[in-house]
Amino acid sequence: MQFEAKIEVSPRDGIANPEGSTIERSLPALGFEMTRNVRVGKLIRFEVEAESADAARSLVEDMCNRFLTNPVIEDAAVEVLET
Amino acid sequence: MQFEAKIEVSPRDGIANPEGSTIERSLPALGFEMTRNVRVGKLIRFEVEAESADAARSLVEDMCNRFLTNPVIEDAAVEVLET
Amino acid sequence: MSAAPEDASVHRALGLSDEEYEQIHELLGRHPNHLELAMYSVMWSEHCSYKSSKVHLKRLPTEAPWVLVGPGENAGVIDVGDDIAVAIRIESHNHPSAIEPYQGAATGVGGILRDIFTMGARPIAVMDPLRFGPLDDPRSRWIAEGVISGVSGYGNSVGVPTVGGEIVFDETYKGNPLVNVLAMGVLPSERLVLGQASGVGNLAILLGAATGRDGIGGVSVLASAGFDENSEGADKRPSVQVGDPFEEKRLLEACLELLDEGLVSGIQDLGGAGITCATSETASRGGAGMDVDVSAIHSREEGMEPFELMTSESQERMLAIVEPEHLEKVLEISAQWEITASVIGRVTGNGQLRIMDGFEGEVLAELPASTLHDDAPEYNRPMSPPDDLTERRLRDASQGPANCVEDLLALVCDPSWVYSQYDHQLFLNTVVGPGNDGTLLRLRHPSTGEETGRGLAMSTDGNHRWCYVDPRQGTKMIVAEAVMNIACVGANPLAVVNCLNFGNPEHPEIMWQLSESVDGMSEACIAFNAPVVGGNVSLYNETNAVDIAPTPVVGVLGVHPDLSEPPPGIGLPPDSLLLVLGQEPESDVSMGGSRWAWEVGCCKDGVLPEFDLDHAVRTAAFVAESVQKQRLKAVHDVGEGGLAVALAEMAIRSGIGAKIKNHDNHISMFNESGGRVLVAIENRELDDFVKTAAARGVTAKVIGETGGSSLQFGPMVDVSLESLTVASENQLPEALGQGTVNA
Amino acid sequence: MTQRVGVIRFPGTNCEFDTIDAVRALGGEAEILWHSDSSIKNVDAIVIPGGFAHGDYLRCGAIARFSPVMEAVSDFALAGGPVLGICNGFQVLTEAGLLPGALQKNAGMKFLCSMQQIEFVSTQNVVGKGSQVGDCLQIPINHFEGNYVCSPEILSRLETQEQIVFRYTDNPNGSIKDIAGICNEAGNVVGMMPHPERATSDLLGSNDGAALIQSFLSV
Ligand SMILES: Nc1ncnc2c1ncn2[C@@H]1O[C@H](COP(=O)(O)OP(=O)(O)O)[C@@H](O)[C@H]1O
Ligand SMILES: [Mg+2]
Repeated sequence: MQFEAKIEVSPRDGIANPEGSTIERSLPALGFEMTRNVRVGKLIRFEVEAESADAARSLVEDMCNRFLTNPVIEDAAVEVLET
Repeated sequence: MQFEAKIEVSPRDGIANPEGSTIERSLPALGFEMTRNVRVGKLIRFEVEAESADAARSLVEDMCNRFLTNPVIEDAAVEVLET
Repeated sequence: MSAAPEDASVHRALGLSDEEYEQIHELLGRHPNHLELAMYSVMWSEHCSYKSSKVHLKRLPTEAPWVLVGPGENAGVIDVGDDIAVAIRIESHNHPSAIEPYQGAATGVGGILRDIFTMGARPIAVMDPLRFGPLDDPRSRWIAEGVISGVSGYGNSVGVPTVGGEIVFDETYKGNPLVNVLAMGVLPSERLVLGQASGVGNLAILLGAATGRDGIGGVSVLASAGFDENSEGADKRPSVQVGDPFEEKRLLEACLELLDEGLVSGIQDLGGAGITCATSETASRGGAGMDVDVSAIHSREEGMEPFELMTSESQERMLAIVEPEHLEKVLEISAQWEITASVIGRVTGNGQLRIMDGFEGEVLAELPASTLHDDAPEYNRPMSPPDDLTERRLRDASQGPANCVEDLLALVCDPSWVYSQYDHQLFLNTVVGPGNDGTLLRLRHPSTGEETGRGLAMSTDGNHRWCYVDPRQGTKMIVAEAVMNIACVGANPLAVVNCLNFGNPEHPEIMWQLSESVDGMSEACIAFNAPVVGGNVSLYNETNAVDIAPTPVVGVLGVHPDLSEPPPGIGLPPDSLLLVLGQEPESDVSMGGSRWAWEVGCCKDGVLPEFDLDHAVRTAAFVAESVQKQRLKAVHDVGEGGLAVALAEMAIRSGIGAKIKNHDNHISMFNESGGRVLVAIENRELDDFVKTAAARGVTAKVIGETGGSSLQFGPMVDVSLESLTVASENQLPEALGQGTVNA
Repeated sequence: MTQRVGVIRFPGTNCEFDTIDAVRALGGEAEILWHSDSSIKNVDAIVIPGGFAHGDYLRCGAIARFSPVMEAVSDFALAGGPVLGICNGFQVLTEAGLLPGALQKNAGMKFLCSMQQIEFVSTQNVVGKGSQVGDCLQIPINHFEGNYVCSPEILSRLETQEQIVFRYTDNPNGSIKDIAGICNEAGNVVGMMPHPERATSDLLGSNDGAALIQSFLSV
């Protein structure tokens, strides 16, 4: 079966997020004053072939842990949808 | 009111996504052969203060178009949740 | 292969005029089909065919005994001795950068690098002359930041150091930035390869990235059309290309390895007009023809039409011409570098370019390969000076509120915010990097790495103010400035490349500017004995029908004959004498075209100061000689902002000030009389130095001495180094890096 | 002193020949080790040089660390062999788990290429021989992701076990505790963001990197 995997990679709590802070710092100058706590992460999507939704999910989680994220600085949220 | 904005930025269809293709090329060597069409985008989250959900949404969309993305090459999906 | 006479809207939409269509009709002896029409339209575009500028470019001097390859190939190549050849080229990526600054600049760097390794050279340096709208315009800031990150992001990653450039902000570039990129590479002289296909039966192999729909029609739509507020937008957007420096790096290594192993007989990069250009150019240069199988092209998307495959400008691709017996080895090296390689063409003997669906399949297009280039139209467009030229020249540019201290503080600007984002040290060659006058690199043998004890120097220079006031003399002065910059690091010039950034060629005054500029460049290049070995023309630089000020940009390459010691640098030494070398400004020197007049005085007209080209030639030679003989303690040429800005830069660098006699009014401080160089020498050297200068026919005048913690002009003008340093360092960081909006 | 140094080349690496030049100029021998080979050919020491292995896509070093050669490098390191990761090489070593922590984007969100002063914090490692704690060196940096981060536990271990090798005297990138380079517990694996190979000639502005490479060649 075909699944669509979507992985949200976010900076871990407590780890500085230079990208987010830089955006946040520049917002007031651009007239966006009402925003706070900007965090920038990554969004990874792909199609995956697996026997079942469970199998797809565990495959994607394995990819996440071994390769797609670095647990020292990142957290991941995995979503797998049948297509 | 306080809202949580979440923006998914993805490369527009038809635009090359070198990062995604490079990841895709390296997956088989790691034993992940069943994946295709890898695309990497950005995930931006922040808190925003606005009068209403509509106001928050239009503020965030404005930020997206003018600042956070370049609509020429990127698509953005905006989500705004009350917190 | 016949096609019905078609309705004129098709060729017009493709940017071909009715006359051009008629010419194609005649060349083929029949009506072209849509694929053929698309191929002519991209190849006959201004960008690919130089149809408006060709007649003028012919007047440039292009020959010297050391020129191995002049204009017309992918890059110019010169012999620098010790069996080393240097390939150099400059190109513009102005229009793409206006729409997507990061990718526009990134793909500009990628494109110019391919021009260099196409010649068999390993690229070892990039330079990026950049011009943007004013810093107080948010969109201009957005463009500037995107472009700078694009150069940094692509150049650093592909692994070629960016060793110099320019950064200029002016109203004239609002909406139409100029993003020029120069690249230089070295190769063993014997390995020079040309982009040609010969040998019937040889294979054309497409290497690198998959072909996508990006950049379809980019040549005619993106590169040759001006912008106005309405058309800038949705319809052009899908044409943006995304650069992949990692693909380019692997492609570069793979191609150099193929050349090292002697496996290719011709090689050509894919740039404007994509596969159409590469296949027809290689074939017609080699006097051959080619069959191209569109179905063999590896593509990124499904269902691409032949015309899309043939005109796509997808980045990071090369075409190699290979004898069949080398095919296997070529595929092996490609695989090692993870480069996709497809055999897409076969060299034929009949001079025809045939596009086919399978080598035995249907013929989709057939035309004489050479007609795409050699028969491209050539226009001698009408030209005339602007109507108000005489009037403009009568205006006095020296008027305005002059406060010498404040003006000086406003005119100093440290560009390190830009170049500190560029790797400028890779390959361990950079003796003098960005932030000085010329860049100076160690010259080492490309295959053995052996040092020659000599150096390669480069500088890029342009000046739209001078060229707006007087395109002919202004261009002479920028060539002189570029040469003076490399003289300051001890080098003598060998060759020039140029990028002619002008407005709409359908405006007669633009063609006049271009023609004048070419003549000025010719005269200066002849005087400096530095032929033009390559260049690029970018026209239609306009926003809402307003043309940019004429902006020819030149890059000069030279050699330092004995690099045992680094040059003295620009920093002022303590307790020394300061001299100005070169032509002395007339007593009533004009401020026309000066930065002071444009940015402080607010008069853009007038005339340029008198300029003595021969004196500049002698001065450059004397400066280079003095640096080589290590007789100077500091040296810096005088350019934009005149004497005062040059001195300020020298003082800021070392933290040592100076006392200047006289020169205490805005005219003598900020005039931009050309061909001058500031030098510091020890007191006891004075007599001998002035004598040598005189013997070389160079005027040398003591103007003051170094020391102290401020810069003083006469008794009245006194600026502390601290305030100068703060003003200079803060200019860019205060404006850039603070967040920008794209609208 | 005829150390044979293996210099790893991934697709996208770009400082491999500079590193070789510097090693040779200081009397060592050097050869390229290709990333897809699984052997390190009996070299005496390994440098993972700077550059953009695999384009730095996903994360710097994330793809490179799966290259076949890295298994051999890991075995070599665990057996006590000298390994130096410079810039991108440092990033690869953290991704491979041979050094703790991670390198993220510079605090200023800009690539930085500039001369930087660094100070020796510990010399109990393969680049410290002949140097003193407190020695200051002028060595260029050239990176976008040089901002070292780690958990508080790891940080205190780095501090108590003298695993911080260098710190910046003027922190350019936001790195925690100004860290410019660290080593493993045994001191045989060092990762540093500054490029010592770029500081091996007065003509190029500094010769301070020579001491580090010399030390590396003599262990
Ligand atoms: N965009 C840029 N990229 C790299 N280096 C730059 C850039 N802009 C300016 N520089 C460097 O800053 C120095 C000063 O630039 P500029 O004032 O244009 O020099 P000059 O007036 O001597 O031609 C030069 O060394 C130049 O190479
Ligand atoms: Mg200069």
